[in-house]
Amino acid sequence: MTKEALQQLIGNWLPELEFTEEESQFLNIHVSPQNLHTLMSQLKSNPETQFDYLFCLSGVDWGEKLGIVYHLESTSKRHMVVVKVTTEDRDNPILDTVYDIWATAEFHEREVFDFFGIRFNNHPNLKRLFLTEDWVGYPLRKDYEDDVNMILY
Amino acid sequence: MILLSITENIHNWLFSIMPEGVASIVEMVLIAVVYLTIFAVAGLFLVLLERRVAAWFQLRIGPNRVGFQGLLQTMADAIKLLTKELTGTERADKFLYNLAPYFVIISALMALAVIPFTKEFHAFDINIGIFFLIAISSIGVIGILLGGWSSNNKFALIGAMRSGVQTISYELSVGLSLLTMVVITGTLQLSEIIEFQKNGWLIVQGHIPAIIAFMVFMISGTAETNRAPFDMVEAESELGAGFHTEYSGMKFAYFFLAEFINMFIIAAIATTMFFGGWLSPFGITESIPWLGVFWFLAKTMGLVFLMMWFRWTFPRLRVDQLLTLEWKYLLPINLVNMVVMALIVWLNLTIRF
Amino acid sequence: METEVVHTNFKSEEYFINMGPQHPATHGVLRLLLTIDGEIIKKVEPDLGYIHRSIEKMCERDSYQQIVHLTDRMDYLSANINNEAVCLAVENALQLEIPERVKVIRTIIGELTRISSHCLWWGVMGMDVGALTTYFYGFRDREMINDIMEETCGARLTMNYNVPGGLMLDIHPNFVKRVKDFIVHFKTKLPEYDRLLTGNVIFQKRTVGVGILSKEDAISFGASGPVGRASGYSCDVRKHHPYSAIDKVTFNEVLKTEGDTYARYLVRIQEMWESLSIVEQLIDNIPEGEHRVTTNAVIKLPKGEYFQKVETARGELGVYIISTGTKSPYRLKFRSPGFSNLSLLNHIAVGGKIGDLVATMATLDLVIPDIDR
Amino acid sequence: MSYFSDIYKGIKTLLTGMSVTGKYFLTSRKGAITQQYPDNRDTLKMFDRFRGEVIMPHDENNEHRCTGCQKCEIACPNGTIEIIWDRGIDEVTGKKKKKIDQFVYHLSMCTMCGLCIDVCPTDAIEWGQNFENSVYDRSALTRVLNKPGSKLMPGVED
Repeated sequence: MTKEALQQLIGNWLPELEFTEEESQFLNIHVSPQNLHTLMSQLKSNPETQFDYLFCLSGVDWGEKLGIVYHLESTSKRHMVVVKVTTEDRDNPILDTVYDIWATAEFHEREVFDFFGIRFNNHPNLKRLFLTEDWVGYPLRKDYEDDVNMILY
Repeated sequence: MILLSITENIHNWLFSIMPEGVASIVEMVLIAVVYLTIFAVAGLFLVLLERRVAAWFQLRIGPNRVGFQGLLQTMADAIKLLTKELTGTERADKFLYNLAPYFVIISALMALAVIPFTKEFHAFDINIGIFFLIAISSIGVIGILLGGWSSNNKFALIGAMRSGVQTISYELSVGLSLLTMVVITGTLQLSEIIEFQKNGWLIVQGHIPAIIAFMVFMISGTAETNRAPFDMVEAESELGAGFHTEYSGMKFAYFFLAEFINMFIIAAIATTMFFGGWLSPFGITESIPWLGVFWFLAKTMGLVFLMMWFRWTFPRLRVDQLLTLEWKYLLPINLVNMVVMALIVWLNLTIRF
Repeated sequence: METEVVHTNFKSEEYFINMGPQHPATHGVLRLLLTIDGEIIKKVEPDLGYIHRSIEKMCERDSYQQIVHLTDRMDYLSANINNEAVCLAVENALQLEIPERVKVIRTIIGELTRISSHCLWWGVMGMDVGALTTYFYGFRDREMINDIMEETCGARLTMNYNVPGGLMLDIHPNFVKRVKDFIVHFKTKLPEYDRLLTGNVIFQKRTVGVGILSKEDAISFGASGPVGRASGYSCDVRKHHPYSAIDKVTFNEVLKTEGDTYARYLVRIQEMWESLSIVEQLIDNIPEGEHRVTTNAVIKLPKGEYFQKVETARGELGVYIISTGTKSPYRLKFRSPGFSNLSLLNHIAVGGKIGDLVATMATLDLVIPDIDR
Repeated sequence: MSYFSDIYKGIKTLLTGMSVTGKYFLTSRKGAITQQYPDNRDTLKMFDRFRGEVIMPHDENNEHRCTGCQKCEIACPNGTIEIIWDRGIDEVTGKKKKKIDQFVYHLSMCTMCGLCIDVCPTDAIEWGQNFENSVYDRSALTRVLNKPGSKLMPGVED
């Protein structure tokens, strides 16, 4: 399916979706945190999209917002799409898990929690994956400061 | 011959200077000391042999630094192990923990007593020789169980439990395959079994069932000594080091040495039971009896090499497959084989020269 | 009441053991927290981070040339392919025209890297199931590739041979001859691998039917590379999103449907044959030309987001770059194949024995720096 | 019947495996793939591109080619290279010119990525093939690459 057809199709599901294509080779869908899970399960289960392969889940610190970028691919139809979700709450960011849709998200979300501090609702085992339990702060955030291992720009 | 006359002289001299009871006790102690020394050293050289053979299988060179061609390598290792600190776990059962290595090494050395190297070089020729061997060789597992259990380590415990399972199963095959051969010889005494083979080695006399029995014996013997492909007990990729995880220094060396002496014993039993012990092939050196030691050792080393070949070629079985192999394959084959052997003996179908 | 007493007396108890961080079967500093009942595995919980270096954070301060050398240290067994991924992402973003020669050399070296990685995996796989000799045979053949790499790239493991815009140096004059020698040598040795291990009855008993991963689960868990392909999931990036010179050659994507440990093993052995044939097709046809196009000393990617996938020896490596137009990326994420493959370990190892876990883990072919990054 | 064919096949595959190792055992004399490292030091030659350490070649007049442009220092991802420089008077032209005082190379921080050598405009530094880099004291890994009293080769401009 082409990008336009995808945009046409997915745009009908939820009215609030924003589509962008500039600065990226994929179709980007911006979704609000409330509708994230609905959209994702729709993307997976809809027979015309069938995005059954979540090949990348990255947390991004956009400065003011924290967000997650989902890269999805359909193994049968071979089209790709990028879903972006952001939250403005930097102190206590909470998003829905997509673990029940793609099992690989369990580890990826733990990684995001570890480095960005984004919590996931309904995640089965949300705890630090790489860092120790008593680690303070979330290292991949832009405002993270470490006096011992300083990163010089 | 010189050797034999020396033992004769010592025997006479001992009996001339002290009362008979004391003399025989002193003689036994002397023999024990000699045996222990010889086999402690022989065990070390077996370790060296294993390392060199493994290296040759694996396109390596192997230890060649200490002494000529690395001949003193394992001596140096043993001395190093002697000087090492004996560590242990905090809440280990100290008594059993310390006891276990001795159990293993003593049971291994005890079995050596009945092995006939030649007619004269045979420390303890009892009429239930094979029975004694089977009995003694199964004591060693108690040491392994104790060591694994008492060292308060889960990996060691798993290893020990596996060892128990393994030995209990394979004990049966070892015994039955030897019994198959006893059907031909009609005696349990090792020297008589060898005398019996003057008309042809038992593996020739018993032809097909004997070959099957030999194969079963080698498989279960390898399992009995906990060597690959049956090294479930140590299984370094699964359990780290298995039952001897927590042992260090000389205690570890005892376990290590016992493994190699056990390997020697299994090969020696096979030599005695299937390949005519000290008898030379076609009786070519019958007139020189002391060459029997050479023939015995040559045959044994051949079988030891076979076991090393197994070890460096095969992957390891899983613990349940180990039991499947024993109970589904080896045991039924063994039982049928024994009946076949009995029939062959009864119908006089054995091959004799 | 009485039955309950009996029950408590003979209750089988689950207990924990720590496999790793120092354990022969975990191939690095991976710690598995196993819940086992006797020998049966009830739960596997990986504990990661023992060599986490936060490469993604380091990338946020490095220039694009410098990022390439960090990727050597991720999946060190397919270092060249990792380099290639970053370089391709940067080149695509800059819309650089890369000479054909570079593409062909990159593909040859990438496939050689894959063979070398699979050789090491084969040796270690044998060692994990208890056949120690395989290790040396695998390393013998890997050593030849390492020598080729050393002569051309200057290093054996962390080559850093690709740079954005091409290759750091042209190939060594001996390169073609050595690669041809290797092809001849390896064609005689690969059947030996089969005779020594693949056909062995013990090995088959250990692997057939162990650790079964269905196709649906493979996709859901994001399995890629040989792990995914053994489950019948066609996930070869080289087929679906060809890069470099891979579209110039013909090769088969090895697919198996069983999804067990043995299938994963066979896929890798088959892949070595395929890689060998790719190298064979290309080695005589390296076009003449430049080995590098000049780029600015300071590379600034246009503002935007870039994603590049490549097929490493372990599976699909994704490089996701968010650029704001400065000399270093705003955010760089590596989608590493090992990370996703590790996440399915719990799913396929439960119910097996400790020996099964070890065999299964060996065929997942985990490289811990790849997971920890 | 499959019971017996299983046994037969099993034994056959085992013997095939043993024949492979057995063949290598017999040819082991010439087949060792390992190296007797400290013994073969004299014959051991590394490839000419081998990245052992960064060196700065000097010619017979004790002159090097480093102009002190510091491109390598910027290219290095790990801060391995530190160039201490000052302004000197060029002997030929009499103008003030940048000139290195010390080219400090921290081998302990070097990842052998080759970016410094790649970026050097005057080929002042190159790879040395020495791989025996272990020392007893960590400070010995910090080296000054330009020899004492050395100066810039005439005619080298960046």
